[in-house]
Amino acid sequence: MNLLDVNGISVNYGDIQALWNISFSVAKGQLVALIGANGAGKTTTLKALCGLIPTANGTIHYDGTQVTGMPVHKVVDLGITLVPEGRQLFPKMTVEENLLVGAYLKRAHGKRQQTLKRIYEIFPRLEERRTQTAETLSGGEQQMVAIGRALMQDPQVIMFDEPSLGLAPIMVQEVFKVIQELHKAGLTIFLVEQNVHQTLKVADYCYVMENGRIVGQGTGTDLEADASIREAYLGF
Amino acid sequence: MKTSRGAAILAIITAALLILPLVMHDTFVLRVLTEGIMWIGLAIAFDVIAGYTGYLNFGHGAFFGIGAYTIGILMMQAHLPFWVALPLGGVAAALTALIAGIPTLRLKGAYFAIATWALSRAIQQLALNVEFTGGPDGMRLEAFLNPLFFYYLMLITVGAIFLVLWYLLERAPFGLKLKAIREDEEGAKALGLNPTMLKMQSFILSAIPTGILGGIYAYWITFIDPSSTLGDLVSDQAVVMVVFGGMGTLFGPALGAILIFAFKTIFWAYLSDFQLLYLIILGALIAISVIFIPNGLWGTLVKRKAVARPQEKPEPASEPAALSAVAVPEEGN
Amino acid sequence: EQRNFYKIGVITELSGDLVTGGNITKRGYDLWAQEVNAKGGIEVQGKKYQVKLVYADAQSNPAAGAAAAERLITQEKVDFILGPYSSGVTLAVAPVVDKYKVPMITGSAESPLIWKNKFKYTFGTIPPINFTGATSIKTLTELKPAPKTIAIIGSNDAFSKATAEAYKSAAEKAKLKIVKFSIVPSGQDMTPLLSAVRSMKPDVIAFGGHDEEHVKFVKALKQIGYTPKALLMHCGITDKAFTDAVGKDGEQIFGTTCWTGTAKTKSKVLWPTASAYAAASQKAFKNPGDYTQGGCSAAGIAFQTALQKVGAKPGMDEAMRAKLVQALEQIDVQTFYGRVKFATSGEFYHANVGLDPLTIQIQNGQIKTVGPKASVEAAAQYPMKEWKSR
Amino acid sequence: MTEPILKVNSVTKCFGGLTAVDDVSFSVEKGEIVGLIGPNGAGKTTLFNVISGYYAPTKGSVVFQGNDISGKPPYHLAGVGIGRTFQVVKPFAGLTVLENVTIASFLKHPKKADAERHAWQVLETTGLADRAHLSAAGLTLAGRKRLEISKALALDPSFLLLDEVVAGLNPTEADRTVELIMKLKAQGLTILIVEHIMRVIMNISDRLVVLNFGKKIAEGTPAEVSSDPHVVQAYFGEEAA
Amino acid sequence: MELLPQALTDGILLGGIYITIAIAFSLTYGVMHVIDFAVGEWIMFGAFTGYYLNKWTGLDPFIFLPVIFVIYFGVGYLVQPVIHRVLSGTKGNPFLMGLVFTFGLAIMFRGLALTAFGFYSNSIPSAFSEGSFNLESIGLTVTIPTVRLMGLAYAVAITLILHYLLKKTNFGLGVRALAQHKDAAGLMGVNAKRTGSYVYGIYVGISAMTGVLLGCILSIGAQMGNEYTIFAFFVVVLAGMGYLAGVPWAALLLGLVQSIFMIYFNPSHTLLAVFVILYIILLISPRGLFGKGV
Ligand SMILES: Nc1ncnc2c1ncn2[C@@H]1O[C@H](COP(=O)(O)OP(=O)(O)OP(=O)(O)O)[C@@H](O)[C@H]1O
Ligand SMILES: Nc1ncnc2c1ncn2[C@@H]1O[C@H](COP(=O)(O)OP(=O)(O)OP(=O)(O)O)[C@@H](O)[C@H]1O
Ligand SMILES: [Mg+2]
Ligand SMILES: [Mg+2]
Repeated sequence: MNLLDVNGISVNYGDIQALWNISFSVAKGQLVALIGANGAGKTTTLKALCGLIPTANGTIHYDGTQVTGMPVHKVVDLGITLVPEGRQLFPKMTVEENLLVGAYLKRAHGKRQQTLKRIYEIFPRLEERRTQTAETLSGGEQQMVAIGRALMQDPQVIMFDEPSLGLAPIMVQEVFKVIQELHKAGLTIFLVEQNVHQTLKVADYCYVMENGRIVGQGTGTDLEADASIREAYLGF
Repeated sequence: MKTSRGAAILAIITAALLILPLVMHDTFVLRVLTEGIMWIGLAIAFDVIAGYTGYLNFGHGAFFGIGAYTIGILMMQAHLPFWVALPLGGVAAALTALIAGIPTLRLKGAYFAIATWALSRAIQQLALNVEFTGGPDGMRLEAFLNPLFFYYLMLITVGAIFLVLWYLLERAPFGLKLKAIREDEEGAKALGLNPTMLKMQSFILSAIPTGILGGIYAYWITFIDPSSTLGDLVSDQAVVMVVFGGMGTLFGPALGAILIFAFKTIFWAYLSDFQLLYLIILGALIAISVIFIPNGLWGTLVKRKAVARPQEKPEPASEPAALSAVAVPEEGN
Repeated sequence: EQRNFYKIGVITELSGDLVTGGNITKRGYDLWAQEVNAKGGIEVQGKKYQVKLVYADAQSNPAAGAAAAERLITQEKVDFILGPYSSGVTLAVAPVVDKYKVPMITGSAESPLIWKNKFKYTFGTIPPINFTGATSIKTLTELKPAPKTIAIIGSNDAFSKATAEAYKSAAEKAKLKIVKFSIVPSGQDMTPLLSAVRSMKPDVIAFGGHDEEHVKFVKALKQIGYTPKALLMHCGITDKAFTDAVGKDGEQIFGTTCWTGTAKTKSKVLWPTASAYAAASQKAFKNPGDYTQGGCSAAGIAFQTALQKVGAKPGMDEAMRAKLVQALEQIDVQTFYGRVKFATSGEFYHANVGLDPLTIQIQNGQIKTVGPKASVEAAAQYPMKEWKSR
Repeated sequence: MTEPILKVNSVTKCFGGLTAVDDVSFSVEKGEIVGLIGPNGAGKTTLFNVISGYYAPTKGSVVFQGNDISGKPPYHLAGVGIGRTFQVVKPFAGLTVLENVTIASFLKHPKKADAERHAWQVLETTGLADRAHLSAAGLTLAGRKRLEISKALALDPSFLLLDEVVAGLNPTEADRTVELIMKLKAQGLTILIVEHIMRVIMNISDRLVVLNFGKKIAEGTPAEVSSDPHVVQAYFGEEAA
Repeated sequence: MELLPQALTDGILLGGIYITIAIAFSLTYGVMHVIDFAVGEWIMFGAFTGYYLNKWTGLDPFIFLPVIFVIYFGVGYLVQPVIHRVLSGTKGNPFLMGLVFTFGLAIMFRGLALTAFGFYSNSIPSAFSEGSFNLESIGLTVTIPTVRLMGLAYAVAITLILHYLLKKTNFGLGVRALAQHKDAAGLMGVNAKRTGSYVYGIYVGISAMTGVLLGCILSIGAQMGNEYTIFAFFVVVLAGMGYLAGVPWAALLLGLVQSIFMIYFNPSHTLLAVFVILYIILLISPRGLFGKGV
């Protein structure tokens, strides 16, 4: 059964059309990736999915509920969340406060102490820095907070927007490891990445995007075998 | 207005203003024009620090008042002739800017706005409390009520201010450097710009013409007191004119000054029974213009033209990777 | 210009900080014009001419005042001008009317500064505060048991400061001991200062300020629980709005003025008595009017009298206006407001020195004259009742 | 061998109780590209800020071309030939691309016309010339990163600090940036670069300096460093080993 | 020295007034990043509403405080979307636009008030403005006016309630998140529009209640707003803009400076002293007394 069903959505920024009739779906429990060049429209897709920007046409269904046009705070309440590009932390709040905001929603509020503990287990570094304000964290630390904050929402689907951006190799592995663990734990994951190598390795299914359109799809191995994809996205 | 057509229009307006008094002898109209021109000068001088440099000076009126009082004191107590006193008004304003700027220009955004406001209030209180300003009674200057003299003096002064500022801000590197400070002070440092210095220069550059205009005002109106010359009037009007006209340009504030002043004057002269309505309309006008023309009139007009120009296809922005918030269209519409 | 009515410019503060005072002057001028026109106009050489007021807002700003004068004179071609509420605006307007040789009477500005400048074309119906201030101090010193100490506070604006200084010099002359003399920034809460004053236990507290400050002052005194034997304010308290605002706390406060609605004046021009004027004002504005408003109406009467005297018809030329000024310098007329006579030399040049300053006190919500002796309506109530036992 | 162009002598930088850079020393020879790597939060950007004058070192000193420059303000350092980019790109958003670069050109070309001409040259080099008249705010991430480099280059620096100018770019874009960097090296520029993308940093650097928890843990050629067990453990993880 | 206890008391009570003026104002700045020039006008509207309610019903104005809060909460709730629109504009400088927008509002409100309420000053009578406490029984010559004490109590209560709301409730967490990053707050489930409206409503409501209080302690008038706007700004800047916990201290400091200056120095220099002190503090600590402003 598909948890997320996107059907022919388009998005415009003023006069510029950024997405053209995008359709795809994510089944429950899957790790689906979306790859594509800079400016292909990946971030735009994610924003449209969670209601941060309006769609011009098409529909988005989450778990059978029509979420098109729903404001973002309602969408996330349904159990779908985004770890945004550039982390977007609350800069003046401490690490711990940032995490606690994650449990703002009623449904997550009750078990927030437990979740917090779990997150500190996953990222011990955050526990060390729990009273430091987010703006003074290094890039990698910030990424950990962003992921932790999303987990605090107790979501069913997590969407990641380039989580490995600016991370040291060891952290990149770390992040991918976390993503895989979350996947194993039963979460549905929608991953947008530039780090195509790694992504194709972990993804169950993959969409390729170019100039606002989906131009290819398949399993990791399928795509890795595809010569044009290799050339365009794997480089070197 | 880079084109020669713009320059031509400007030249025609200037010429018209220069010969106007020769064909028209209405002293009231001359007075209104004199004041209108003064406001153009005040608005563009304000825009140097506010629009080009990004520091909203809510104490702009203090420079005006300092200029006015300098001329008043020098003429009435030191018995200096007007022409000697006038430049000293500019000097006094420059000194004030220097002393006030050292600490305040370290402040950012709202802090700067409010600190400068506090400073102007402090100067007003000072004028109320010392002897040589006449305290709350104010000060009367020798009446020299020659409308032509003041009209031409104002026209030439503001014309000169305009040219100097235009050269410095639009032609010379200085203006671009200020804009760099406005956009990102920290980043500008890496490019060899000394923000402290540039801000100070721009503050002083904004103060000098304001002080000189204050001096002319004092001699022209013949009476100055703390509440009228050191009050909020000049700052408030300058803000409104500049925002309405369009910040960070010279033509915008000039346009804003002309329109707001004209609106005000027409209301004042011919709809005098509706003064309170005037407040309501002015307030509403400001609020509405902020909503619908956030770039000001000039900014909006010029933008229109730019969009109409075909050769440049604007490239869409992508999200910055920083923590900075990028505005997103309203949810749900 | 040929007209069959007098076109009269009015420059006053209809907006800005001084809007309250400006509107009071407007009432005075309006009431005069209304009354004149109701009587068919001003009769000059057997013909009656209506009057028409043209307003120009001085916006509480001297520059706007000067521009207003220029406009009224050159564009509206007014015959003469009724002047601003505040001294500041008057000081900017006066040189302009001098330049164009158009006479102006202000019904309100009472800072001594104007008259020191000796503007030829500017007159005022309200005596300057340094002329009126002494009377009430004198009245107070005649009370039994005579007060011995006084604290004087003035707000830091031209008029209020002059008031405080007038009280100070009068107190010095009357040998009252001045335990405190302070000028305070306008509009501030004065409680701490009054706490300090309280510790000195002065018999009299005198205060010069504007309407809003009067209210604050009374409330502050009451809040700290100090009742001096006498509390002296100024003319502002004669406006009904003051008693409306402070209610019973206004009781027994003294004030300085030169006119009240019950003043014993007799006149042949327009209103026969002060109370007739007060009644007319009550009818028009639901407010009996205070001495500023009265002064403004009296300004109109002064013009009216001078016009009749020189036979100046509407559309006066410069020579006629010069004659009008001469006539003004000479008039000595009894009005509902009292005697109007402008000084022609000295520090009160062109200010009205025909009036007798009055000491008033608020008794049962009414303004009662309690001094000087010749004008007394009611005995002064003294010492003041404790705030608490009201 | 000549005197190194940059010497970092026992630099320590503390924020309150936190020591972000801890007693780090290394030097950069004229004409080389030195890569500065290390886990997130190791102190790389902080060190850049110290070298470029944004922070004064808590201890230690920075010597550039024989002069002690520690604590000198950034605009002074720009004047002596140090150009830098920012990890979080900072275009002057309200200005055009050309204006952005012209501002930097003023340093060596005080006349506006000269500065503009120079800015055009820089934009040609960095491949932004076709977007010169666009608002800087309208650039894509790749464009902005390139603009960062353009601004630093417009200073005509002898020494360039590049903070993650490749991060976030797709392989094609990344390749073009690497090309650009190599071209600059060929022109004689000395470069200190921070980057996490291994295939970039390993390829272009002559030497690497590795930071961890603010301390220098290794220094050497890419080959040496990548076989250093400390570095592998702290930075690359098992996989790259 | 005999006067010192009274000087301190007066200063603290005055400080209490400043707290009420500034605290909610600081909150809106912190959350919405708007410097509301109309703060004094909200106070003025509240004061007149209290005045008329008292006149019509004859009941003590303190009883109306909740009513006034509710009315003005509603007003603020409705006005906020417009301000939101101005601030989220992508053109121009939103900070400045917000400032100028509310500046326009303030002018308009002043004009409306002069039209509707006239130009006379007035006062709101209250049973509490009658009495005062005396501390002579404990050997201090200190008088505490009841109404001012009520003002201080109100200030403390508002401060505590706001503090509790922001720091201890989930709503407060959402508000703080919204203050720092609007999009991210949305992703956390915070309803930006509604939360913003609540905050602005709370601010307008508190300001209006403050107006009633000021009307009881001091005076009211259509042009009263400006002076309070100035003090609201100064307190908030002194506290560090948007730093709520700093407001009470900054307000008390300002009150004490005024009181001590009036009593021990030349009273006519009081405001000069206030401005100079504000100025000096900003020099030393550009982001307010505690360096924690945003
Ligand atoms: N706020 C905006 N206004 C105008 N255009 C925009 C805006 N945001 C994105 N775009 C444009 O929409 C297109 C898609 O951008 P998007 O950010 O979704 O790409 P992306 O695939 O996430 O790229 P990247 O890998 O650089 O993050 C791009 O051409 C971009 O320039
Ligand atoms: N202004 C500051 N105040 C307090 N701590 C800071 C400040 N700037 C940086 N830090 C801390 O110093 C450490 C080093 O940060 P720095 O930004 O230099 O790391 P980095 O090596 O550049 O990391 P990344 O690769 O993620 O960009 C981090 O732990 C960070 O939290
Ligand atoms: Mg993206
Ligand atoms: Mg870094």
